[in-house]
Amino acid sequence: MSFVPGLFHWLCLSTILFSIGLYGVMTRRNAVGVLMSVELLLNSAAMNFLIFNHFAAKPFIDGAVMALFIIAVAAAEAVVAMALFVAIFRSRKTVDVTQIDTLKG
Amino acid sequence: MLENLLTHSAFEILTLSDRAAQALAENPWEAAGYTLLALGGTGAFLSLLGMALIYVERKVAAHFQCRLGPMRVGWHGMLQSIADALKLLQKEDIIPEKADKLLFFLAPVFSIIATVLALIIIPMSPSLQVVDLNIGVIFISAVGGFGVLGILLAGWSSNNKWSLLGAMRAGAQFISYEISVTLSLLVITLLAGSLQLSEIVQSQQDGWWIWRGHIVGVVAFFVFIISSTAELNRPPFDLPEAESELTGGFHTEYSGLRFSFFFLAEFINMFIASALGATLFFGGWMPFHIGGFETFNSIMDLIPPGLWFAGKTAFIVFLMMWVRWTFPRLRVDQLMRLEWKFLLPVGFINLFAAATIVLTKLYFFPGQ
Amino acid sequence: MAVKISTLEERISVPAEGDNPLNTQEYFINMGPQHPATHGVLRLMLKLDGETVREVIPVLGYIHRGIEKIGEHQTYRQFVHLTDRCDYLSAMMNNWAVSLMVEKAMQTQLNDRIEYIRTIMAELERIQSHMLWWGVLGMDLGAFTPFLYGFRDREMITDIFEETIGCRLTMNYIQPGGLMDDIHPNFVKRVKDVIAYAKPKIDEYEELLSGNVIIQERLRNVGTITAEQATSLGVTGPVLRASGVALDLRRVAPYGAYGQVDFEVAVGSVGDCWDRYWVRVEEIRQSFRIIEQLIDNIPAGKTMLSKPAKKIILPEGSHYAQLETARGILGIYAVSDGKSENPVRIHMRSPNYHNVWSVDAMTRNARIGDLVANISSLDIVVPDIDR
Amino acid sequence: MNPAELTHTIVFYGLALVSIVAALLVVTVKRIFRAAVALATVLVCGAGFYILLDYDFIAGIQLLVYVGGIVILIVFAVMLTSSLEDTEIRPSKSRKALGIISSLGFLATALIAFQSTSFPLSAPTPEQPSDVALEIGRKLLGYGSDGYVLPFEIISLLLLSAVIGAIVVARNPLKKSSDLSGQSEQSDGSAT
Repeated sequence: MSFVPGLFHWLCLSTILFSIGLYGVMTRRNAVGVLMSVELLLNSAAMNFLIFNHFAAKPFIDGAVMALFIIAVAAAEAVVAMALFVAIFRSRKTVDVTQIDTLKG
Repeated sequence: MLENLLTHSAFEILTLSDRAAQALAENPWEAAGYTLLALGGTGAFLSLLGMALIYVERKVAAHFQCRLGPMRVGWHGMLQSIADALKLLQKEDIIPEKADKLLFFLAPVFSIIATVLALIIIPMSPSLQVVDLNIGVIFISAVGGFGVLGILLAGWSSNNKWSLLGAMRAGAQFISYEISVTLSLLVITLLAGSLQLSEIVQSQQDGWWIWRGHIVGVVAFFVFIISSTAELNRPPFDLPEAESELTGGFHTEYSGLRFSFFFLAEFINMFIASALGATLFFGGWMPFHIGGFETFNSIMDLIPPGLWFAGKTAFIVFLMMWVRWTFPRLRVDQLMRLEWKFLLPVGFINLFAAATIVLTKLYFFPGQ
Repeated sequence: MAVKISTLEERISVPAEGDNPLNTQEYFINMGPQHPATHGVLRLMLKLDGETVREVIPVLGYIHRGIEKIGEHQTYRQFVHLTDRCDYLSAMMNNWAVSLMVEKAMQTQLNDRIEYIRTIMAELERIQSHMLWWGVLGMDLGAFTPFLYGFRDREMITDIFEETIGCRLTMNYIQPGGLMDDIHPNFVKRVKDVIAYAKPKIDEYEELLSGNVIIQERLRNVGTITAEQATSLGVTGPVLRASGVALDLRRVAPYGAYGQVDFEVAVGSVGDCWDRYWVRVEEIRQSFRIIEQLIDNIPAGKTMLSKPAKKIILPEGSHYAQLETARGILGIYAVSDGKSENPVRIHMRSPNYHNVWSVDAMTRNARIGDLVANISSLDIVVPDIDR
Repeated sequence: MNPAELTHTIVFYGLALVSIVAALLVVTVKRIFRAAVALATVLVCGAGFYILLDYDFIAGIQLLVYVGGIVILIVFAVMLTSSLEDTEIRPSKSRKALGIISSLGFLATALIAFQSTSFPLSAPTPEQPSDVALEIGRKLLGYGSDGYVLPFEIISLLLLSAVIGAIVVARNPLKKSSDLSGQSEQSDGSAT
């Protein structure tokens, strides 16, 4: 097995980043922290598209287009999330996700 | 002769990092040496450029205000900037007790890194361009984000409400005006048909875009110069550091060397914005050409390209200083109104007009 | 009506109005005592909601030197030069206010020479004060250049003062019963030179600042106070006149030579920062007009009615006199027991102290940038607030 | 191993190390603002990875949108919702264990899957489109079997609705009408 980064190395990298993001989503209490972890997830997903495009579909560019779409979706998500956090913070004086539980029965 | 010498030595310094990359495989020590040399050279270049700009700013300001400015240190105060730099370096480095020390340390570094990254892709003459990225235009607006990140970090980590206010203003201002800058960059990208800065310069062989692009070029230039002044936090858009409102804003708590980093970054950024404006709208190092008039063009070619570049950049730098020492500052809501209700619609309409010009090939001088 | 006096701590600790969960968090921030926009050691507590100012609470006393208390242990002549240290930009008018009070109490009649010179000096002082203010306004709004323009022209006037008086800032020139000394032989010529030089400069000022779009945006409809608000707050001077009240003691109750000259009282209509700007610029012009009428006909005569050594003992009772300084009405109130040279009690009704309280009414629900413009348009001199 | 390959390998592992450490910081650091800085580092490293994969244009867009836009937005959210002294309370042990188990489980599953799958790799030196940005533009605006004009339009609608929604949510409904103009300007300033 060579150390020169090939498909497997790249996939390992993006999977590690993805699982770190997953850990963050599950353990972060601050809503902004959760948002950051979600950004990690999206980033590694976009990276996966590019990796597969690079190694498995070289003459085509569709993976890059998908990565662009992911970046756009991430931007939209960040905008809405930030607005929501600010609104929640105004009413609850906290953005701790464990305390925002009004809907809990 | 002098220009060639200057170009050559600057080129030598700035290409050291390339040589380091080449030497990496054969001899790591050589590579490390080149890297160190490149870092030192870049640092020296940055501080010299910064000090020169500071000197010019002080002289321009002085003459706008009916006074002489620095006169004592060296001939006409030429060495004043060096004296000031030495003074700044000797100052006590104060870190507020309750500051977030790590981020407080990182903030000026972010600012200066953004500046260096932007500086390396400016084509200063046909030979003097450190990196010629094929996404140059996108790159240069992307690295601006680091600079504002540095400002936000500085404002936050100082643990000072005035600094925080300044940082919030800087962030809002940057995000807003980034749109207008990008729109006017897109106009030139459309006209030149490339994102690469060297190709944009080449595309202006038959005439600079500011007049070959009709009114579109002029409008794009004004949108660019207004919004890049706003991005640079220079008056009349210096709200993030408004000294009479926020007592210095994001850099209130900084002193000594760290403050000088912000200061230097600000001045170099002004140079970069002016150089970018010169490159995109006034042809960069391209001499004044009129498509078809070969004799005239060859006379113009006698002036070396580096001088053309320097002259155009100096002109825009002077324009910015002129505005700075004449205009008062806007208010926060007026700043936002200017962007969202005026510059943004103008930018969009201008982009459509540029697309029309490109499609119909209605350039001022069609060229060959 | 009983007034409830609340301490600063009480006002800061007031919880956000109502219990509505959607209220934003308001926070307090100190503007000053070390802040470039407060022109000295004025401290303003700001209640902010983001960039919006909800309340301004001036906190005074950082430069209090007990001048009124010291005055109880000094003769009137000695007290004159303490007044220089209050509103140092209208130093001569402060001197004149004390002198006016003493002369009114003693029922002294002055000759025309003294009155003319006093009036010219006061108007020169007013011009240099307004010029300085003009420059500072520019600097507060972010334009540094006007500051140096203002200072450049103001220097000419302070040079005249230096020639005659020997001082540039704290004059101590107008004394009870006359003037400290006669005017310098060059005085008339120098004043004429200044008029010839500085009158066109006012147009230059207007070109540099008044016509500027940003200045108009920053000043128009900013910090508006109505005539009712202004009068109920006890505001005087250009700030009051900008709100449309034509109260100028030089016209309403003439003192000095003001009864003999022709000038107009600049009055605004809206009461915003722009009106206050315009009123002051117009006052510079009117002051030049007054000086022009007086400078050629200064009559001959003594400049001091009596020798300085003579004791001044005011009749028993309370005495009051007021005049118009560059910032508004300055009143001097003294109580004498009729026996000693010292007053039993002396009090100054200083214009800045009364003007500064209007900053809250002006700035509610405006931005921080507007607050700076408002403070600047009030033209406060902090030592005069605290005394 | 030729020099270019060596450089490529060194840069890859260096960037990978930095980005994994920074990603760990993003999810564990107690001060939320520092996490934002770490996130910026991860995203910059991401741009580096894209350059290694020969997608310079995407790398530029990544820097422009992520670092210039999203990170700054997140920093804004942090500034608006917490203060400098705020440190996050550590997650409870059970939650932490759950997080570790699920993320490690995912990691293991995915790695085993990668090992056992043989991907159809393209030719070792396939021809790359000469101008990636141009090609992406063609794809985005092309219709037919290989065009993305419909998703492109939907994305732009999504962005527009996100901006409008953000303004509506962030603006304070209780403000008097006199303050509203400034307020909405501020929120659209930060919502783009």
